[in-house]
Amino acid sequence: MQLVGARFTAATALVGNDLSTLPDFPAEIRAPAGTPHGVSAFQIHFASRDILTPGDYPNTLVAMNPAALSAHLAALEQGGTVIVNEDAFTKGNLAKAGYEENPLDDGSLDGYQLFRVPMTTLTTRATEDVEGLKPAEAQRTKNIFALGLISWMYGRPTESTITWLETKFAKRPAVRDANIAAFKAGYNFGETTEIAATPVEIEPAPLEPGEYRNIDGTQAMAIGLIAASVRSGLQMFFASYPITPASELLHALASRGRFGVRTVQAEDEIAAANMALGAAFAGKLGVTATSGPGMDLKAETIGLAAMVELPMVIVDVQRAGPSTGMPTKTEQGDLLMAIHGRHGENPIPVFAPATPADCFTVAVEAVRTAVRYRTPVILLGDTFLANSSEPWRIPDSAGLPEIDPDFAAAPNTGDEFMPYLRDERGARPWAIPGTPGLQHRLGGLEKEDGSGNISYDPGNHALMTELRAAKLEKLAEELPELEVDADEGAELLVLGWGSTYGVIRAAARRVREKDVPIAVAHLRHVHPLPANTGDVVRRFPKVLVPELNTGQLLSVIRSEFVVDAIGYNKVEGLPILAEEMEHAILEALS
Amino acid sequence: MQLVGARFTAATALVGNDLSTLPDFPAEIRAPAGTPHGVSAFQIHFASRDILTPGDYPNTLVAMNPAALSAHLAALEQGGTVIVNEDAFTKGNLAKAGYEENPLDDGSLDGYQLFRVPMTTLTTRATEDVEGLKPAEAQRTKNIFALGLISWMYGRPTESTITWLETKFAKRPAVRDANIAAFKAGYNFGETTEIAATPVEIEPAPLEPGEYRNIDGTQAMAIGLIAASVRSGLQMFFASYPITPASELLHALASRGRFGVRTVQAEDEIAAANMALGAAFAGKLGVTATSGPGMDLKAETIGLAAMVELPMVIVDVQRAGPSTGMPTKTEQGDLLMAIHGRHGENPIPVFAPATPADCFTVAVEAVRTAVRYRTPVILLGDTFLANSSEPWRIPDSAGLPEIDPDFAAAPNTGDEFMPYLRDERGARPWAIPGTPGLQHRLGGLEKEDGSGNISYDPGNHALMTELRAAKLEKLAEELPELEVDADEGAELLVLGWGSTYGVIRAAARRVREKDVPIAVAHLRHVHPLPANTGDVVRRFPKVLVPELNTGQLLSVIRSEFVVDAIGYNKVEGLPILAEEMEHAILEALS
Amino acid sequence: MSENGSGNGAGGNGGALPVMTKADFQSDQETRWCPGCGDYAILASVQALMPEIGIPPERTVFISGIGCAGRFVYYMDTYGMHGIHGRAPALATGIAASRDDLSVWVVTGDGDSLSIGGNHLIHALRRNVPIKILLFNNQIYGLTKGQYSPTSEKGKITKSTPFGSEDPPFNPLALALGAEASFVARTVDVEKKHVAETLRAAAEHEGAAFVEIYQNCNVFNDGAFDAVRGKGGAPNQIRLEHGEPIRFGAENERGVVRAPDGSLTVADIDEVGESALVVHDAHLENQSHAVALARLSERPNGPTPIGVLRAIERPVYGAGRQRELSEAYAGASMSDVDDLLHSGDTWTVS
Amino acid sequence: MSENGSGNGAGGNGGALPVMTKADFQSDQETRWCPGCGDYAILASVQALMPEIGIPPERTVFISGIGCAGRFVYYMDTYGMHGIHGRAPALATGIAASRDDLSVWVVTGDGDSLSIGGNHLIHALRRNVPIKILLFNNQIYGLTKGQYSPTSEKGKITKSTPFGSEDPPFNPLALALGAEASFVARTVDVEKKHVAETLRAAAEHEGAAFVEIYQNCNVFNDGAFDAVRGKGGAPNQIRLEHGEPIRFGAENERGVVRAPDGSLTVADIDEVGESALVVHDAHLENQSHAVALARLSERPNGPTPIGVLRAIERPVYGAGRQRELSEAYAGASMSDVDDLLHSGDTWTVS
Ligand SMILES: Cc1ncc(C[n+]2csc(CCOP(=O)(O)OP(=O)(O)O)c2C)c(N)n1
Ligand SMILES: Cc1ncc(C[n+]2csc(CCOP(=O)(O)OP(=O)(O)O)c2C)c(N)n1
Ligand code: SF4
Ligand code: SF4
Ligand SMILES: [Mg+2]
Ligand SMILES: [Mg+2]
Repeated sequence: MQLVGARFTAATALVGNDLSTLPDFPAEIRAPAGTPHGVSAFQIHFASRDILTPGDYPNTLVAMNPAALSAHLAALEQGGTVIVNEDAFTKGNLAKAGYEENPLDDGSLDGYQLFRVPMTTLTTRATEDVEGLKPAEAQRTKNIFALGLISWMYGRPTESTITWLETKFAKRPAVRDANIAAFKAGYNFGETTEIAATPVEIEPAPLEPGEYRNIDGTQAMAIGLIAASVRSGLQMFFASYPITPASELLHALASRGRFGVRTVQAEDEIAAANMALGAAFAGKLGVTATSGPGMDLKAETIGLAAMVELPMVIVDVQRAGPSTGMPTKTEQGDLLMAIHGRHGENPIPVFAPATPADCFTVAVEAVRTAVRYRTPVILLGDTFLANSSEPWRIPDSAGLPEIDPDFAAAPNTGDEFMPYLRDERGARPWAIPGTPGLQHRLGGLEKEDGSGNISYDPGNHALMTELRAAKLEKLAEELPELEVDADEGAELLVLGWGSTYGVIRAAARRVREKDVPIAVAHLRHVHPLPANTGDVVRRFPKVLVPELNTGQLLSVIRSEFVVDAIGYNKVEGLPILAEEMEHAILEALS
Repeated sequence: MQLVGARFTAATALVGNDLSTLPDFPAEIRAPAGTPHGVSAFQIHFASRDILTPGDYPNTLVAMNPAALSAHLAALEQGGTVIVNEDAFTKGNLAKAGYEENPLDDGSLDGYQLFRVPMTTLTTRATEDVEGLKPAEAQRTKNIFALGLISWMYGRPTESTITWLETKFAKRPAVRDANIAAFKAGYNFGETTEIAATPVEIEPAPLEPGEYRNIDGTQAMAIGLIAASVRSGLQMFFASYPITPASELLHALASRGRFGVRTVQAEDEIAAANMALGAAFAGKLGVTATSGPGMDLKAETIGLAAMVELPMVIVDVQRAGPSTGMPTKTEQGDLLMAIHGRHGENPIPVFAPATPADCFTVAVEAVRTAVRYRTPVILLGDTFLANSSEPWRIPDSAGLPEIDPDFAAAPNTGDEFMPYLRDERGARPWAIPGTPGLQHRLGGLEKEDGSGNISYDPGNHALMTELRAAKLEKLAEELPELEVDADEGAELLVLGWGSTYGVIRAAARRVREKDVPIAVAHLRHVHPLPANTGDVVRRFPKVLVPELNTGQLLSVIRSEFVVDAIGYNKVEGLPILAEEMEHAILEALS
Repeated sequence: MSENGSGNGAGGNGGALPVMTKADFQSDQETRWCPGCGDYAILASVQALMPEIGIPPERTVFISGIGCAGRFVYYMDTYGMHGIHGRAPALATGIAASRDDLSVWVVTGDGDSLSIGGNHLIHALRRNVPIKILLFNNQIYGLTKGQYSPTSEKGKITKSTPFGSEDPPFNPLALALGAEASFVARTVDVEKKHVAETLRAAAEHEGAAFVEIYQNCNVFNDGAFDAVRGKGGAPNQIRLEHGEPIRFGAENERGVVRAPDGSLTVADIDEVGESALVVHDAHLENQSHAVALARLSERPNGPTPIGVLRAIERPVYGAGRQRELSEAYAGASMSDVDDLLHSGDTWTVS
Repeated sequence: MSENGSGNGAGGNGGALPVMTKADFQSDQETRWCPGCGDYAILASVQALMPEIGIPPERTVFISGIGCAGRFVYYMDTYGMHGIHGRAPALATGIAASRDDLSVWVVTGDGDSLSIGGNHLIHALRRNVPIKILLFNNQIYGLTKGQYSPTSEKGKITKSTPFGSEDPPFNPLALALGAEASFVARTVDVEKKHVAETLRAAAEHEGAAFVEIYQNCNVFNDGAFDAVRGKGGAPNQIRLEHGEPIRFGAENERGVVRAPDGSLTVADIDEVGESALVVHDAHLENQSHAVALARLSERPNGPTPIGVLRAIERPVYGAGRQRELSEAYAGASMSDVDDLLHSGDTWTVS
């Protein structure tokens, strides 16, 4: 693609052709096509042996000033990462570059992952203690700061770069120290402010005709929730407490006032969940979003939501590790917590989008399910899905499923209102404040079937436990069947869920190119499982479940269907590579 | 037993021989042997068709004044329930009854479940609005108040009793209303103040020689924790937030200053868990206790404890239902939450005592495991175990296992201290503040193997995830093997865990009396499972897993060993009855 | 009704009010508190007050946490939710911030709101969410059978503190003021008239209202408020009236004066003279006066201010904003969604 | 050292102190804050102060929550734990209440301690746990890339509030006072000497010390404290000295006087005269004076008090009790356990 410019020249800021001597830094760093001397921008192009997703080309534009941005943005792939030196976006520079509005603020970069970094200030400060450094030299270290930042984002080791700087500037101690300081400052800035890399989604499938855009998982989920809100007639109330990487969803929705989206930054995750639940009681679309640590905190409230049987959506953007872990890295470690992470018998649906764009579809589904079944629904995304992007054939909103709040308007038993009288799906009436005659009280104590009054009756507790579980059984029947893409005589089924979709598909293609028959299926509904899941897994002698955890879906499949499925598990905070997946498949077959 | 006194006579306060006409109240209510006229106490003796545990005789003494208590306490089974009219324990009455100290305060009732209820005040207040009621009549309703309270405790329906009162006092409206008011007041008092019934443990096994005492699960656990504290040289720091039924453990430990037990009533469960963890860091035996809703809240902190690998014990006294549920009832609904209820891969041991007395043994084991493996350990009790009691052959403290804190005292790598250098069990050094030269920092971010420094290295994360899991694998090997009590040619293994031990054993006896061969095994270590568990379950064509939930251990067994085990599940807030269990076993065999 | 919305449920309350009675607010559930519990008196006062306030049951919402106090919601024939322990203010915020046509009340206990729920309480007050928070302070944990609470006196002997509690209590009013509360008041369960007046003022206040109600738990903490409750306690009740000199006592013979350090103290009027009495001003922007009042008595053992300490106007959380958004939402159509879907750079594959 | 234990780690600190240097408190970890972050200055001051305080590194413990501020613990060569978000005061309570021979410090951010951690903060202060709480207030969420915090000004525009935040901030000192804090102070990151003095006072205080440190986040909230920070800000710093009349300004030409309603205001000395100046008393039992000071400036945009607002003696949580228990424990043997095992009614089966 035209992105790949002329080899970075000695003239350019970023230490020119010595770059080849920069060890352990597989990225080739190039000047954008037609860069003037004294380059003011550079682009990172990772060789495919490198990280994240196989054969993909995360493209990052580092723009040291507005001119550089205007000159090269067009060339950058949609959804790519734009890192700007915020300090350089002054009125003057903007004018020079022909910007009337500041592109960092006017939303024109919405399609990209934008990082505004005051590089001038930071490098100046980082180098101010270096003895005998000339201001000009200090300034020039900006790019090394950027290199440090990128090293963090793409998980490059730092030692070798530092040694390289040491040797390179051996004769000029001041410059050496300044560059090393700038490099570290850039790297640490990434860690300190929890900046995450933005992989771009792997090879897009052959494209069907239609209108396309590039979209990342965060934007897709935000738009999906908005579409569901408008479609349902339920105004959205989104309460959340910031946490990497889920904060991005809060940011994405906070500016959607046009669609009546009410966002609240709560005092903590417990409050956020309760606010969303309160809004649901009030007749709104209550949504909350967080990541692992916040999910722990929401557990008790989600349990209450399941008990009072109100619609609510909880988004968990999974991040790596237990406890604080590795906040900017990806993992699928929260599946079993989503299913079992509340005391008592507390079943609720758990959905997991397969690709960035799929976040749109699954978000709509989650809302629809929450409303139809009067239940909280957990949406399991992850860092990889949230940040990565893919070309998306824009759906026609007319095609969206109907979502009917079906508010209760009148008594349902003579002139009595029974808040726990259920419909054929097992869903109870949703009567909202303001509706005369339907006043009722909900709560976490076990309730009497029908009336919803407090009940300690043993039989009633057994019955209510059953009825709450029955809703999921009903849902399982309603879910789209699990589709299998199986070759003639396939011995092995590769069963995935969530963000491993792309790499499993890529690996399957590679395996098939070797004429090895296999079957692939992907779960977007992980709890309950689609009704035909058992039949599918039993059809194949071998079942391989690849996951970014130590085998969570695997344990569900084994216990549900008593099949001796095996897992392929990677717990490194990084997605699975196509090579790794391919190898695992062939391994499992041998 | 000598408890069973003469039939309650017409002379007695509690509506005398009309009792037989009291429907739906299976308890026979008897005057204690040798009760004077105008009985001032009565005892409840449940027919075995009734509740809780088969063939057992929960005995409850209701003492309306000190005299009654002194007269009849001796006759009451140890660990039984004593309900007293607190108002009547005045200096005067105490003297009359020959008490120098108030028995309600001097600990002489420690062996019993004591409920102090100001019955005089409450009945007076409950009946004060009744028109034309004579004070004497009002007073006499005290016993009906008590009947109401007992009706709550033993889950008797109320309607029929009320109808019965209505008919009985039809001609005396004032007395009727007063009695009904008193009855309801008693019943509601039980519900409002979360008073739980106290079943007595089922048929004790044939007794080996030795010294015995009666003990309930709460006391046994308290003493077990204390024994482990003294044995280990680790002073106990017990932080907890009150919740039914776990509060009792806090109460039991709060008075044990003699053993240096520091109890703190924290502001909430999150704080309690953090205080216990902080104390552990400081070199104490950190313990916290709660029930379901509190477990949800502790999840994030338990996850941190697992990450910083410090010893800590978390007691979960399981209660019935999701959310607030039925706080005074029993269930085993928290098993999967205990195992999976934290985000990310966060494995920690989960132990579950089998009987009230076993709470002692398992508490000691939990502490030992926490210390040996530097890990939080979850102790899963339940309402039934906590409140019920059994005769206990008092163990010799000399027989208790050694518990060695093995504090780090010196650098472990040259003159460096590596806080994450592991021993053969995979346990890391426990260096406590005050130890010169071993200063180090712990935290929830992923740590570098050995040094414990923050690390985002992919390989390191995979390794640490493995090492944390490896500790449990090692533990599994160290655990006592799962014992099977199998008959020749047994087709069915009944595999239980926790408080179902007694009823499974009782049912097994019944089945064997019918010459049906079966096998029984009971898990006291539910995570990890003892190393031989797989061999055991695979030995039998059929495996039946009885649980007070919808099949939680069952799912573990099925997924671990891919065996088509089936469950027997009861979710009524009550223990399984021997009849039910027997029936389920025969069912499974047919 | 101020511009920035009242959030006291009067929204859309135009036209003639339906005639309502106490009965309209009584649910069919049997009240299950202990006989003699202070909660009964409060319930009766609230049920009697509601028709006067004039907001119909269907537009009134009661939210509670866990505790004896929490049972309150079941007895009101309004919309209600018995939430989880300590989270009622957050639950109520979700309702009040998304619906400004409702009157939202929170009923909570001293453990529920000051122990586990402290964070949500202070944030709801800081935000000035339009909810009326009734703190039933019995200085004990009732439902869990009598452990001490953050309002129990230091040294309190309970099941969890057999040797006496080690920690000094909160002063709920002082804490609320420290959390920027715009309305702070106190009343006493059995003082029906005073409870009604105080809650009416709370209902009329725009924004968050915090009302501490001394509530006797006659089973686990009987008599905790005797010094200021009932006949015996009347002389110790310092009844605050905005604009009036602060005086009290059996013959109104005592009053409140300001010390040089800015604090308030009690004095005999004979000694200090009428003119020395501090005149109560509940509308002061600066909190110093209200705090001095809250600190006048740390425990309800002597002269204790009751009534409205502070009631100031400040922007109501969510008001306005929610209306804007609702209008925007009402205007949003699926075709706007299509615009959103097609926003940013798009390209066509044919 | 008072009888009830100091909890400032001096316990067992008898005899000659080892000679310590700043280096003894510097860990080998590279500091990773943004260049120019106010945290660097605070770290330097603390590392310099520690040897003076004289408690060796091994008896010093730093506990933090999550946030940029939370990284502090990694840079101190003491015992330390980087806990989870908002829970540091509870974690520290477990340490301080079980070990009175340690000096326990908490480092927290405005989000960590006032948003998610509010409840633990107010309870630690109420209990008067012997911990020193350093609140690095940068009025923003730094680590999560710049959302507003409970100390950000209303209308703050951030990623999470593109139309401006709706809620007014806490006044951290007022909240701490409302929560019964026995020691309340404020200082400014770059004022090395003042930071040292203030933290030394905190270290010497027995019980919980709460210190708000204005900390510049030059990346997400640069200049938030310019009005009171650095050269330009000096004239607005109202430096409180116990026992001294409160005056400030470039030429000390301004001072603080008390208004009739008990509140404090700023005045020109020329106009009001020396005698009218309020003399600062940090030891007043009653909080009115301290609260009036805390309320003197709601935002750091004008004259703002710094230094120690309040430092009073009250019983230290856990002190004494822990010692008793430790002695009891030291005396307890397995044979006591046997007695316990055999307590209550027992019988023998032979
Ligand atoms: C998460 C959680 N922790 C603890 C409890 C147990 N609990 C219920 S109410 C309560 C405190 C009751 O005291 P208060 O709030 O003062 O209400 P009161 O009963 O005195 O009216 C406690 C500790 C619970 N239900 N949930
Ligand atoms: C339970 C939980 N929720 C949210 C987060 C994400 N998080 C980390 S630090 C932080 C706030 C940081 O702000 P502050 O406390 O002011 O510290 P600063 O970075 O400004 O020093 C948040 C929201 C988390 N780590 N854990
Ligand atoms: S325990 Fe106390 S507060 Fe609860 S209902 Fe009874 S008297 Fe009222
Ligand atoms: S983000 Fe702000 S607070 Fe955090 S390190 Fe950078 S400058 Fe400091
Ligand atoms: Mg209370
Ligand atoms: Mg901050």
